[in-house]
This record gives sequence, structure tokens and C-alpha cells, in this order.
Amino acid sequence: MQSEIIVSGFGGQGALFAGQLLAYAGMDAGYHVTWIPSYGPEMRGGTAHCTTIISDDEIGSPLVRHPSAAIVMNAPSLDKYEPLIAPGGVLVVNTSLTARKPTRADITIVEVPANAIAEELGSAKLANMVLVGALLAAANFLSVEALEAALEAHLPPRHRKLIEANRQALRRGASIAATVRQRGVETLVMT
Amino acid sequence: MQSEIIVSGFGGQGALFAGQLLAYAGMDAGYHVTWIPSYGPEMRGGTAHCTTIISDDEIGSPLVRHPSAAIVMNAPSLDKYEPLIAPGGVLVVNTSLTARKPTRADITIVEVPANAIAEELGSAKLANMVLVGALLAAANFLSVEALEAALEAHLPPRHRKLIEANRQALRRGASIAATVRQRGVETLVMT
Amino acid sequence: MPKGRVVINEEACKGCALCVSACKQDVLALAESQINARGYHPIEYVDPRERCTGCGLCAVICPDAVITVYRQRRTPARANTVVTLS
Amino acid sequence: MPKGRVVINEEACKGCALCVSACKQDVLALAESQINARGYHPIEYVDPRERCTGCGLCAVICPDAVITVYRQRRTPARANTVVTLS
Amino acid sequence: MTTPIIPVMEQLEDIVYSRPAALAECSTHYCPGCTHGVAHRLVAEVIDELGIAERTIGVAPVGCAVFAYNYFKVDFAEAAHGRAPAMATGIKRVHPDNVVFTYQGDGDLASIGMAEITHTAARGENITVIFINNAIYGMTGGQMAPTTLPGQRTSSSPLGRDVEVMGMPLKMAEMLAGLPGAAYVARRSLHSAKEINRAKKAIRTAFEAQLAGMGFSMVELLSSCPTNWGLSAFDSLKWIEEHMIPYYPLGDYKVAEGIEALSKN
Amino acid sequence: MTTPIIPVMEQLEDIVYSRPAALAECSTHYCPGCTHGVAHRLVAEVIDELGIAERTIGVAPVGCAVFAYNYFKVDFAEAAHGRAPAMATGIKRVHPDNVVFTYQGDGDLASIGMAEITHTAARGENITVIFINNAIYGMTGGQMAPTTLPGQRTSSSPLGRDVEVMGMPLKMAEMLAGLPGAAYVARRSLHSAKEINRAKKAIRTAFEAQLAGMGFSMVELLSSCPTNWGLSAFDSLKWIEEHMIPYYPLGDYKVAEGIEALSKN
Amino acid sequence: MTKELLKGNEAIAEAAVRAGVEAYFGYPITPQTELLEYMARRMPELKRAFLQAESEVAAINMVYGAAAAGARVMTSSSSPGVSLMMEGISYIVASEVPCVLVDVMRGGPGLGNIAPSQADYFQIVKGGGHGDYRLIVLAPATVQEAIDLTYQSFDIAERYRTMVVILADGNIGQMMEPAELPPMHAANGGHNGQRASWALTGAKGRPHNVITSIYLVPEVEEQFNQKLQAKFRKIAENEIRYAEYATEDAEWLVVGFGTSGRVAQTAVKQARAKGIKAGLLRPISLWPYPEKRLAELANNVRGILVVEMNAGQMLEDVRLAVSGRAPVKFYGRMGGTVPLPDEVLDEIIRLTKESNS
Amino acid sequence: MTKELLKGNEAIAEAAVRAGVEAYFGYPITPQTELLEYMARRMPELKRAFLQAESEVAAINMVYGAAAAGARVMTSSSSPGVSLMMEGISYIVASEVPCVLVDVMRGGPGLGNIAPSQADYFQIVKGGGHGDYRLIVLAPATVQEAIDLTYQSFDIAERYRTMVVILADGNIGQMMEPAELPPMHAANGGHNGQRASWALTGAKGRPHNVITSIYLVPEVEEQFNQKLQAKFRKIAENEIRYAEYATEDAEWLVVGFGTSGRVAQTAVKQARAKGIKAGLLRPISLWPYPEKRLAELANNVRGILVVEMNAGQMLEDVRLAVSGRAPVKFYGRMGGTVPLPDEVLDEIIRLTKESNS
Ligand SMILES: Cc1ncc(C[n+]2csc(CCOP(=O)(O)OP(=O)(O)O)c2C)c(N)n1
Ligand SMILES: Cc1ncc(C[n+]2csc(CCOP(=O)(O)OP(=O)(O)O)c2C)c(N)n1
Ligand code: SF4
Ligand code: SF4
Ligand code: SF4
Ligand code: SF4
Repeated sequence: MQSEIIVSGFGGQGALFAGQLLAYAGMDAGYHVTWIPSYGPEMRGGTAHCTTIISDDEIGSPLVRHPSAAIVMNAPSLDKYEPLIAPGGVLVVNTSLTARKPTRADITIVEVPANAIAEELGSAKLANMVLVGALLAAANFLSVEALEAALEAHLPPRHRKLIEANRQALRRGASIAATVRQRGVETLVMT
Repeated sequence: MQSEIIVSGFGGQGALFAGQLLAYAGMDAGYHVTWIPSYGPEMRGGTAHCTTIISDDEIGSPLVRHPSAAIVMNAPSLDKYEPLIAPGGVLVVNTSLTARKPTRADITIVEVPANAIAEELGSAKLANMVLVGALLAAANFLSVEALEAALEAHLPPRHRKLIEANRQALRRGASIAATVRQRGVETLVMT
Repeated sequence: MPKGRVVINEEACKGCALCVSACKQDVLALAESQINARGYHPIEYVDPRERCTGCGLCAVICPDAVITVYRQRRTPARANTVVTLS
Repeated sequence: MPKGRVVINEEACKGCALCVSACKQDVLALAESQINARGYHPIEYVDPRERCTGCGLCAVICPDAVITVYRQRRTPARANTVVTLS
Repeated sequence: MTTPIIPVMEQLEDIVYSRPAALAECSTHYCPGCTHGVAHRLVAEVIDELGIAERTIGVAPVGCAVFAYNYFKVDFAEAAHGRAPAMATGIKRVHPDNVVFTYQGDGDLASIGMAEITHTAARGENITVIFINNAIYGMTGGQMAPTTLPGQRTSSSPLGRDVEVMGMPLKMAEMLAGLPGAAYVARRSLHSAKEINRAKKAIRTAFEAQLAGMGFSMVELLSSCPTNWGLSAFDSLKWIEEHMIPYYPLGDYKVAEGIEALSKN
Repeated sequence: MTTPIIPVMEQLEDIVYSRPAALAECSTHYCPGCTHGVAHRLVAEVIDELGIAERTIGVAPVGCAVFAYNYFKVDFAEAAHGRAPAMATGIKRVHPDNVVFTYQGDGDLASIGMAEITHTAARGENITVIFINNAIYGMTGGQMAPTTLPGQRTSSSPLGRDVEVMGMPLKMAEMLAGLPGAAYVARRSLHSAKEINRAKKAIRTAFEAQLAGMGFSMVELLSSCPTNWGLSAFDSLKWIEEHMIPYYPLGDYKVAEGIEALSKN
Repeated sequence: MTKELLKGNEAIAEAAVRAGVEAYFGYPITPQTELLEYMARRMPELKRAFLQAESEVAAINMVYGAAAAGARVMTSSSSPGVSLMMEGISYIVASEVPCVLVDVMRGGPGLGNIAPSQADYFQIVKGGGHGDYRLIVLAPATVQEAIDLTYQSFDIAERYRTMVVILADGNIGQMMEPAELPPMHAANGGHNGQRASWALTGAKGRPHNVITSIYLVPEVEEQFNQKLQAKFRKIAENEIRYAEYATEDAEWLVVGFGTSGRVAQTAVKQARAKGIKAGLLRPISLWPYPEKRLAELANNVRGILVVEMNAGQMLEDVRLAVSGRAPVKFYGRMGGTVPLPDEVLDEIIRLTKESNS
Repeated sequence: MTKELLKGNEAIAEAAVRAGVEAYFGYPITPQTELLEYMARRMPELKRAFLQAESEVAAINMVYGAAAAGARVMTSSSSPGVSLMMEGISYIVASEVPCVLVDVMRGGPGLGNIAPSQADYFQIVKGGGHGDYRLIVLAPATVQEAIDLTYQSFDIAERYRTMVVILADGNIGQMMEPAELPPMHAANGGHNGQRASWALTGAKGRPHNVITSIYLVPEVEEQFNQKLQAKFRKIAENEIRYAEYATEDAEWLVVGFGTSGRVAQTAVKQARAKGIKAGLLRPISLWPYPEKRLAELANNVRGILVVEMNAGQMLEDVRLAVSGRAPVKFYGRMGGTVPLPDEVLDEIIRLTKESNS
């Protein structure tokens, strides 16, 4: 089994860190993992995305054409990755920064106003964790607890004070997506 | 027919110019020619030698292992080139700056105290022309007149005042070597 | 009527707020609620008390050259010219 | 007996004659008739009038460090030392 | 000083400031509040005022200003890192009637490009150099520059620049002003409206020196890098004033004979 | 000043001068009368006097002094053209207790090696530089150097250096002295016995500055190139005096605090 | 020891530290900069030398100096920066001093971009500097391999007194993978502070040492070159490294190094799943090149596909080794783009079809 | 016009002048310096630009600038100096500006010596700089050919907007031969002062021109690379040059370029005199390489001998072209030594014996 997750957003939105955290959690859970960033065209003002692969087998290519899941944090990312997700995969959309609706019918779509929720939780910077939480609940390849443990184990010392807030954000995201599965619907719009 | 002449001496002795003049004369006489210098190990204090080839056919290699003639202007040049001259070839030795005698018996050897003669003619710098004159008379592939014409035609303007002295040096050298052929001896020592 | 007024190209503004701090008349502010296509909160020109003097300091400090500054004509003879700030 | 004397390594001398012009006592000259293995006329030390003071100027200017300079002892207490010129 | 550019639109208003014509309409990739943008604008204004857009050729550096060629509506080349002065020399020698300028950061000009800038100044090459000193490598993410201040933390001097190990920062204006080929060398700052106006005058003088064929001219501009300094745009300007200016005093470091006269025109 | 080196050979004579021990016994490839030889000797004398032959590491340039490594009995590296200061930096950073010096010509140091010498000085790298300024490229046969005098004919400035095209010659001592990292920078000449003795003192001070850990030290030596100047050895020395010194004034350009005290030891 | 999630650039840096590197000289350039930044923190911590050089030209010559002084020393850079090192590299090999260069390739030519590339194969493997020389070139495909090769590279460099290049594409530098770090050596890696006999350390109690690369007499320079060539032959005998996957019964061989190699591995797996008997040869040492093994494999396959992130550079070494034994096809992506497994799979399928038709 | 006895370096310089070169930037280095010195005299005489740059790095970037400005421009150097130009060369090709580099190779690696060599073949022909690029490389074997190729090189460079390298070994630069000089063009060679539309001349009455080599988006950089590769393919179709001697009925083929080629020609002649059916292929364009012709010839001969003044560099291109069709042997001299005809003859004889046995 192999899960490939792309996280994509503006520089500064924490897309790269979200992908790293997934990799940490995967590693701690005993999987093979790779994480690879792809700088946008520029260091400043561009977009940043990364690919995390979590697999129970040795990983060849760290890049894939059709990921099994994607978290898109802004409009250009939605346009770029929605068409690429493998059929049956999961798309988590940050509706706070996307205007249009996703259109694919063959994937699970989770729409989360992550910035709004994050600001509610105290900081727009937590949007990435809200989205990761949502992904986990929807896609089921790692538990929220595994992510929480990874936060605990790998957040650099200078950021440790943020652990609790991050954890809350993860849970909020997860609880949202949990609803998706319960309801058995394909698309959930959180308002 | 192809003649290959090596001229070799200390930097400043005019070996390169002597070889060039042979090439000019050869060219003016309608032959194919090449001239190629070989810097000694350093620009200063080293030796300088060159190879001139004069041929009635297109010239391939501008370098040869066994030249048909060599003018050696100092002791290291004698040691280096005496063994290399093709059998039947000509070796012109500047005895002013060589202590030992040449030993080959299968070549024509012309020994000329060129520096002494040149100083007699007014300048040690004329030694190269004395030796070239000797070579021509001994080896017979170009006439002294051809050389004189080349001097006239190709000496850079700023050196034109030296033409007459150079011409005299050529003739002195030639007259010496002419004796060689008259006498039919293999080796001529000029004292 | 204020002595001057400014027009801001909101789509090109990066919301650095340098103009805000440069303006001595306090007529510029970040439009917190607005967000432009490049993801920045642009500057708004709000001058209810008609304080803008058209001094142009905002334009001088703006790194993105997105502010155009107008000033009431003092010498109508000078039509068709642009007064540069140097 | 002159106050000083010099010894020249003739094989290493390049005949530049800088020492000749540096010597105020005129005790050095190019050996026009001699030629060393490297093709140079070396310097000769010729001091018939015993004028060499051992001042060492020749050695100071020699680019090839081929001159050794001796001077009559003034303070015998200073044996085993070399008086450098600086 | 007035220059006829755009017709006034309303009967009763003058446009006292509008975007210079030599600046392209697009928006830049610079970070919000980065004074690279100010420097661009000033150069464009001077080009407009001198009416030389049609004969100016710019040379962009490798650094945050690498895309300068997109932002000026004049012919432009993109040089290799540090080599803009050599490239500008090549251009100027074949087009002596064109106005040639380079635009370079402090890593580009003072580190890797030290030989080229020094020799270009020494030759008295008749070009103009706009030198952005922001005390850091912006584009590559905030490493130490030769201009980084003592004790300043950067990603390659994480404990602060240790002058025992790395030496003191280089003062390029002072150094190049010492060369006879330099006609006009000045340092200005972009940290306030007042200084920006003075910077513009210096840039104008530098271009005028070139137009008069007087030789090498350079304006060093103290500039901000909010992103890599980790400060807000506003605090960055304060940092220039409080930390950079004391080490890099503003002023004219070389004013060749005849330059004063130029500025009076 | 006296140093015990060689036992006196005769009862009644002192050796007042003999070839320094740090100079190899072989003869050099330098042209007759070339003062590269004098510079070598002075450096060797200073090494002997300071007793540092066993811990000195030299770096040779590309130029006529390329074979310096054959002439000093100390460890030596041969650098790429102009890069001796970088190479010396690499050596010094891993062997801070060794004495490291470069020996460079004016093409090497002031032309192609401009960035390296400037940055090495700026860093205050604790090395010593012996800089031979002979106003020409010797080894390659007499082309113009950055130090070639205005109007001076060389094989690449056949009509004389045209300062309109090539700029004025660079004064490296003055330029580098302006950098805070420089502890001691002096210019001396090798054109007379008196100046040679003064040059030696400066070289000694430069090495002493390094031994005291004071930072970058450099002695610029005005030197002759009879071969490429087309002058006799003697006339070359006169040419230094009459033409070079007026443009390159002798003197101390940087004497950091504490240096004076050193020389008094 | 357990595995940590490590970024390639930083893992390489730490591996060098643990190998006992004593001095690092470098200049920032993306996508290699984290390596320099890591060293900026780590080396002073260990009281080893770190210096940000004024340029890549200076950096390589500082390395040259430290190496001549007998120290374990390294630098790192990326494509345009490495181009500036060509003269220094030629000098270093010609002076026979050991050192390590890490080259994290990016898109080119010219300024190009900062995306991963393999377009500097010719430069590093064939010789971008002047003269007859070779570099030992090791191309990792995983973070673990990058660590292991870097750790060994200093010993290899010292064994042959020459330069070893870790040739990584930007992906290897930028990606994170779980990997294990080797044990920590003291500075100068196990030599206990003892310097090589040829090193410049001060001529104390021995004749003076000289490090040089000038041999004015052509015959002497030729002898020196013969000595170098003999050394290169010895390296070619001893230092060949490669990895294989599913080659035992392969009818179709894919050859790729670094990132292209591991992408190709996924494609080969997918091809096998489709019943195509594909296999992979992933050269790890690019010089010396595993030409013998490749020639052997070429004898047994029906076609070969070379995959690179360039316009076809290693391709020439493959064709040289194969020498007509099997058809060789090429699939390359350029300018910072990376091939994906599905593209490579398509090419494998095309290869089987073309060769069948 | 009659022939004059001309020295290679000076003949090349005068040929460039007559081709209308407008600017020369260079730095002294033996054995190329006469070229620079000639230009120092000649260019100011014609009121064209001559500048001795502060280094080869500066020289190539001045060339880059002048070329970007649309001028006919050249530089010249020798091995270590050319190594310093690698970054600039990559930029120039990536920016698609035309110019000419004359590289008069000397003995290496490192500082080496000033004797003639061909050891920079890899550097120039394969790519010493970073990224996927090719240079048009022309290797003269006589002074006349050096003149002719130099004279044409500017047009070729402009036709394809790329760099042409005249790759001469030190012999070609230093030797004198009778040769004829071509007619004199005005500066800028026949363009009548008209600049190319892309050139930087001031944006008067047109949108502004940009000369750059940065394409941050990998897909865009890849497209640019594809465009470059297409250009290179076109060059490969049009610009192949070579000379042959006695190949019609040859059983033994010798391949050599520049000086080795002409030395080999003498050896081939001598071999023929001994009854050995030898022939010579002398590639003139080293890139694009005459691989098709070589492959044809390989089909008809019993053995091939490659002669070079290096350790075997062009050898790889020969082996690539021959691809197993015939045995390929190598004879090389290194470090500034030049093979002599008798050595090559011996090798031809050995080749015939080995292949007969
Ligand atoms: C030869 C080379 N070395 C290094 C780099 C990487 N690089 C790009 S920009 C830059 C430094 C930019 O700093 P600066 O010149 O100060 O300009 P800023 O970005 O601060 O405006 C470096 C080192 C490069 N592109 N080429
Ligand atoms: C990269 C490189 N460029 C050029 C040369 C050729 N070269 C050798 S020595 C030299 C200049 C020497 O002049 P200088 O440094 O003044 O020393 P001098 O010979 O006068 O003592 C040059 C240009 C070289 N060897 N390497
Ligand atoms: S200074 Fe300019 S870019 Fe910054 S906020 Fe004001 S208008 Fe916007
Ligand atoms: S100075 Fe020295 S080398 Fe010159 S002539 Fe005198 S002793 Fe000889
Ligand atoms: S990184 Fe710094 S210098 Fe570069 S654009 Fe951003 S703020 Fe400006
Ligand atoms: S060429 Fe000049 S610098 Fe070189 S050794 Fe001769 S005189 Fe001295």
C-alpha cells in the first residue's frame, strides 16, 4: 500500500511543513516515507508544494503524476491538482482562499474554510493543520493520534509552545472530515 | 624532395629568425614551407629551437624526428640534435659555444666559430646568419642569393639597416662551407 | 475639498503599509477586509476630514509605484505639466 | 690589507653588473673574458688598492645572492655572530 | 523642476506624482516593502527626466533584482553573478553612445563581482552603477554578504557576523571612490521620503556624469530586506537608519571636477 | 641587529653578508638584474632572522615567480593565477600556527586576482603578502599590467598606455590599506641598497604582524623587469626611481595599533 | 542507531562532519545552500573551519590550499558555481591533493533555474576543466546513499590523492527520507591528527614539500600524465559501483542514475506488473563507469532505455559500453523537469514495441 | 592575392579583423598571446574596440555584453584561461548571442606548460560548462585553414546565434606557413552597421529587447532547451566538415584532428610507400562530429587508429560513431608532446599486424 499526498499553497502557508509532518508520522508508524518539496518559480511570492509518500514497501520515485490525495490551500493549487488526483483519491480544499467549486465526481472532496477556522483558533497559521486533520479523517492512512505524536516528537524546540494549538487544529479538521465518512457522502462543505 | 632543418640555440641567439628566413626563402622560391618554433622550458634563459620544412610537395607533419639538417648554436643543442640528423644529412656547429667535437661519421659536419666571425663582422648577433650561410653552401637546397633576396623582402622595416651586415654574414658562412664541398671532405673545421 | 488626493492601484499594492507610516495626515490605511488577487490587503485612501495635502510622501516611499497623487492647481498657467517631487 | 673583502660565486653570477654600480670603492668589474656555464660574464673582485670597506652594498643589491662579504673584526667579542645589514 | 510628460487630466488638478513611463506596467516579484522597488522607480524616473529611455541599456545582476529586465522599458541584459560590470563594459565599448547602467546587489557587486567592479571603476568605464546594499543575500535566502554588519545574524552567520573570522564589512563607495577612474561615487539611503529624494538626485547626477562622458559613476543605496532581516517593512526602514547608516555614512565620496556644474543644470 | 647563524670562519673577520639559509642553493631562472631575486633574498633573510623556516608555508603565483617554490627551503604551494590569497587562506585556516605568505606579481595580484586579494585583506586574514609591482606582465612577455604607467609602452599597449581607454594604474597599497582587516601595508622599492634595506625592514614587520596575529599584512615592492622594459639592469633601477616612485610613493599606508611596538623588539 | 528523517543537503553535510571534515569553504547557491548553512552552524560548534568564500573561484582555491595542507576539506555548489571551479579542479587533480566536492545540479544552461537536473554529467564526468584528468564521481539516489557515499568519499579521495565528486541532482539535495547517520570521527577522520608526508605543514625535520602542477618540459609533463593515467586505471579497477534491480531475467534494460534511476525503478516495477521483463541498472560511480557490467547485460537484453534529466549525456557512456550489442533508446527531461514513472513506463512499452516490430 | 608567410595566431587575428570583428576582449596567456598583441595593435588602428580584460572571467563576460549588443566580437585564450570561461560560455549559449572564441590549447592539467596539446577536447566538445549545450567547434590543421575557418566563424555564429570555437593546438598558433588572407570587411562584417533585431541597441521605436538565460518555471526552461536542441540538430545537419586523404581504397583508417591529423597524414603517406593501404579522416568540425562519414568508412576498413595529443578524448567520438564496426586503437601523446610521423607509422604497422594475427 502506498499513499501519495501533495500539499500545495502560497509560500508561508505552511504547506511544506504539513507534508513533512505527514512524513514524520509515517516514519514513526514504521512506514517507508519520502518528502520532496518543489519550490515555486521564485523564493518570494511564489507557490510552494511538496509530495509526501508513505508506503509499506521501498519507495522508488519520490514524485508521482497522480497522487492519492492532495491538500490545496489556494486557488492556483486547486486548479493544478484537482485534475491530477487518482480516481478514488481525496481532495482537501481550503475554501477560505478558493472561489470556485471542485468538479470531480470520482474522488472524495472535503471543503474546509481552513483560514476561518484557524483564525477562530487563534492564528491563520494553523490552517495547514486543520487541513491535514481533515485529510486524515477522510483518507484513513494514518491516525490523528499518529500525527499528534509526530508533532510532539519532531516540532523544533523553539516551536514547542505551539504544539497544543496545532493539536487542536488537527482535531478540528479531523472532526469535520469524520462527518464526511459518517454521512457516506462524497463531498462535504463546511461552512 | 623535402628538406627539414632544425635551428637551435639559447634564447636571443636568433635561432628562430634564422629558421624563419629559410622558410621565407623557400616560399619565395616556390616551395611549400612550414616553420614551427619550440619554446624551451621557459621564456627566459631557456633554449629556443625551430623546425623549417621546405618541400616541393604539400607538407603534412611540420615536425620530424630525423631532420635532414641542423644548425646547433650551443652545447646542449649539439648534444640533442647530433644523434637525430638523418644519415647523409648536414650538421652545422657553432664551435664558439660548443666544447666537444661532433662524432657522427655518416653526416656532413661543418664546424664554424660563428660568434667569433660575427664579432669580427661587428656583432655577435650575426652568428645565426653565418651559420645559415654555411648550411646553404653545404646542403644545397637553396641558394645564398635566395636567402639574400628573402632578407631584402621580409626583414621588418625597423631592421632594414641591418640587411647589409646580415648579407655579409651569410656570404662568409657560405664561403666557408663551399670549401667543404670543394674539398669533398666530410668534416670541415674552420679556425 | 482637500488640497490633494491620491489614487491607489489596489491590485498592484502589496500592503507593506510604508505609505501609511509616511503619511502625516493619516489618510491611508490597510484595507483589512479586502484581499487582492496576489493575496495582499491593499491600501485604502480614506479622507473624510479632507486632510490630504497632496504632499506625495506616500508615493515617494511606495516601493511599488502604485500611488498617483493629485494636487489642486495653484498656478493654472502650468497646465500640461507634471510636477515631479525632486 | 683592506678593511673588507668579498667572495663571488662566479658560476651563479648572471653578470647583471648591479653590484658594480653599487660599489663605491670600484673594486668590482665584469670579467669580460670569462664566461660561466650559464653563458654569463661573471663579476670579478679586483682590489689592488685595498679599498674594499666590507660595506656590503654589493651584496645588498645582488639579485642572485652570490656575494659573501667579510669585514675586519672590530669587536672581537662578537665572534660567532653574523652582522646583518639591516 | 518640471518635465512635460502626461497631459493634466482635470482642469483644476496637477498630477504631482505618477508612475514613471520607463517602469513597465507589471508588478514586481519583490517582497512587500522591499526597497528594491523604490530604487527601480527612482532609476525609471531619472531615465524619464533625462529622456534617455530609447538609448539606455541596463544590465541586471543575479540576485533579487534578476528580473529587473522585466520592470524597465529599456533594453536589458541579464548578467552572470557578479559580472554585470564586465558585460556593461562589453556593451559600452561597442555602443559608446548608449547609456549603460548596471543594477547590482551587494553579494553580486561586493563579493563575487569584486574584481569586475573594481577594474571597471579603475578603467573609468563610462557607465553608471546602481548598487543596492541590503547587508544580506536576499535571493538565496538570507546568507551573509560582505556588507553584513558586525554581529548581524544571517543564515550563514547564525551566531552573528564574527569579525575575527569574517572580517569587517566592506565599504564599497569609499573603496571605489579612491580610484582615479571614478567620476562620481555617492551613498544614499532609501529609508525615508527625504532620503529617497536625495537618492534620486544622486542617481540623476550619476547618469548625467555618464552623459557628459566623465567616467565611472556609482550610487550605493542602503536598502531593506524585510524578508531576510525578519522585520516588518517599517521596522526595516528604521533598521537602516539606526544600524546601517552609522556604519555606512551617507554622502558623496567622489565628485570629480565638473560634476557639480552638471547638477546645476 | 645581530642573529647567531654561522660560526665565523676566520679569527679576524666577520661575515657581514652571506646567502640566507632559507634560500635554496640553486640559482634562479630570473633574468640578469631582475629584482625578483632581491625580493626572494629579503624574504629568506627575514625567515632566517625570525627563525620560522620550519613553520613557514609559501604560496607562489603564476608569473615569473612561479618557481619560487624551488628557491625557498620552506614548504610551498603553487597557486592558480591570481588565487594565491585564497589558497593561503585555505592553508592558514587549517594551520593557524604556521606562518603563511604569498608572493605575487602585479598581474597576478592586481588584475586577475583582484577579488581574492581584496577579500583576503578585508577578512583580515592573518597572512603576509609580498607584492612585486614591476608595472608589467613579465612571464608572458611584457603585456600591460594594471600597474603599467600612463604612456608606458608594452606589447599589449604598443602606443603606450592610453588612460582614456585603459584607466589609470591601480595603487594597491593605498587601496588595501583602506580596509579595516589590513594590519600593515607598506610600499618599498628595490632600486637601491638603501631602499632594499628599508624594504627588508618592512617585510620583517609584515611577518612579525602575522606572528603577533594582527591580521593581513602586505609589502608592495617596486621591482624591475629589465627584459620587458628593454632596459639594462642598471637603467631599470633608475627607471624605478624616476618613473615609478613618483606615481607609487613609498611609505607605510597602514600601520595598525601595536605594529610600531613590534618593530621595536 | 535509529533512522531520522533527513534532508539530503543536510544529511550530506552531517555525513561529512562525521567523516571528520576539518574545513568547509563554499558560496551560497540554490539548491545547495542548506548544506553551506548547516556547515555554518555545525563547523564552528566543533571548532572546525567554516568560511563563506567570496566566490566559487575563491572557494575551490581555498579547498586547494587546505587540501595541500593535508586537511580533510570539502566544498559544495551547484551548476553555475561549479562551472567557475573548473580551473581550480584541474589544478587540484594535477597537484594530487585529496578533497571532496558536492555538486547539487540545477536546471541550465546559463542562469537557468533552481529545479533539479542532471545536465552537468559531461562537465563532471568527462572533464569541464582543461587537460587530461578524471574525477571520481559518485551519484546517490537516496538520502541514505548520499550519506554513505559522502562518508566514504574522503577516504577514497585520500587513497588516490584526488578529488571525489558527490554528484547529486537537486532532488537528492532537497528531499527528506529516513536515514541512519554513521559514527562520528574526530577532525581529520581517523588520522589522529597525523598529516600525510607530502602535506604542507612546515618543513620541520624534513626537506621542504612542494605542491605544484607545472612541468615545463613536455616530456616531464607527459611522464606525470602517464602517472596520472596509471592512477586512473587503478581507480577504474577498484571503484566501480552500481545497483541492479530485476536484471536476472531482464529482456529490457533501463539505465538511469540518481533520481532518474529511482524513478525508473518504479517504472520497471510497473512494467513487471504488466508482464514486461524489465530490469534496471543504476550506475552509482559515473566515473569510473560500470561499463563491463553494462556490456554483459547488453548481451542478454533485447533493448536498452536510458533515462536522464538532460538531453542525453550518460547516454554516450551507455552507447560506448554497449557498442552495438543492443539497441539503445533515450528518454530525457530537461531544464529542471523530472520524469515521472508513468512516462518512463510508456517509454519501456514503446521500446518493447519498436523492437518487436 | 599572393601568399604570405603567416604565424597561426596572427593569421587568425587578421582573419577575424577582415571578417569585420568589431571588438576584442582578452587576457594574455601563452601560447595565444600573439593573437592578443596583434589585436592590441590592429584594432585601435581601425578604430575598433580592443580591451585587455582583468581576467578571462571578465573577458568572456565582456564578449557576452558586446555580443548581446549585436556586435561581431571575439576572445582568445588557452587552456587554464578557457576553464575560467566555462560559466560565461554556458550563459552565452543559453542567451543565444553569437561570438567566437579561439582556444589555443597547451599542456595540462593544472598549470602544466605552454607546449601544444589537444587535451581540452572534452572541455570544448562535450561541454565544460553546466547544462545541455553544444559549441560549434572547428579545428584547423594549417594556417590557411585557421584563416578560412576564423573568417567563416562569425557568419556561422550569427546564423545560429551561438558560439563558435576555433580549437587550435599550440602548434597551429605558433607555426608559420604561407597563406592567403581573405578580403577585408568593414566592421560588423557586411551587415552595414545594421544590428540584429534582437540586439540591445536602445529601445528606439520598438519594444525593449531582453537578453537573458533564466527560465524559472521548469516547463518553460524545458521548452527553451527543446528549442536549443532543435537548433543543435540543425547545425549537426549543416555544419559537418572534414578532410580525407587516401581513403578510397583504404583498409586501415587513421583519424586525427589539427596537428595530429597532419602528422598522421605524413605517416599515412609513408605507410602507403610501404604498401600498406592506409587512409586518413581528419575531422574539421569536432562538433558536429562527422560520425556518418566515419561510420561509412568503418564499414570498409579492417582497423582504425586514432591519434591525438591527449589521453584519448576524441577517441570516444570515434568509438561512438564506429559502434563496433571495426576495431579501434589509440595512439596518444600527452602533456605538450607532439607525435612524430615515425611513431604514428609504427602504430599503423602494429595495427595491421595485430589485426592480421
Ligand atoms: C555563480 C553563482 N553563484 C551563486 C549563485 C547564487 N546566487 C544567486 S543570487 C545570490 C546572491 C544575491 O545577493 P545580493 O547580490 O546581495 O542581491 P539581493 O538578492 O540581496 O538583492 C547568489 C549567491 C549564482 N546564481 N551563481
Ligand atoms: C588563468 C591564467 N591566465 C593567464 C595565464 C598566463 N599568465 C602567466 S603569468 C601571467 C602574468 C604574469 O605577470 P605578473 O603577475 O605581473 O608577474 P611577473 O611575471 O611580472 O612577475 C599570465 C597572464 C595563466 N597562466 N593562467
Ligand atoms: S507603500 Fe505602496 S505597496 Fe506599500 S502599502 Fe502603500 S501603496 Fe501598497
Ligand atoms: S649583482 Fe650579483 S648577479 Fe649581478 S653581476 Fe653582481 S654578483 Fe653577479
Ligand atoms: S528577499 Fe529581501 S531583497 Fe529580495 S525581494 Fe525580498 S525583501 Fe527584497
Ligand atoms: S621577465 Fe622581467 S620580471 Fe621576469 S624574470 Fe625577467 S626581468 Fe624579471
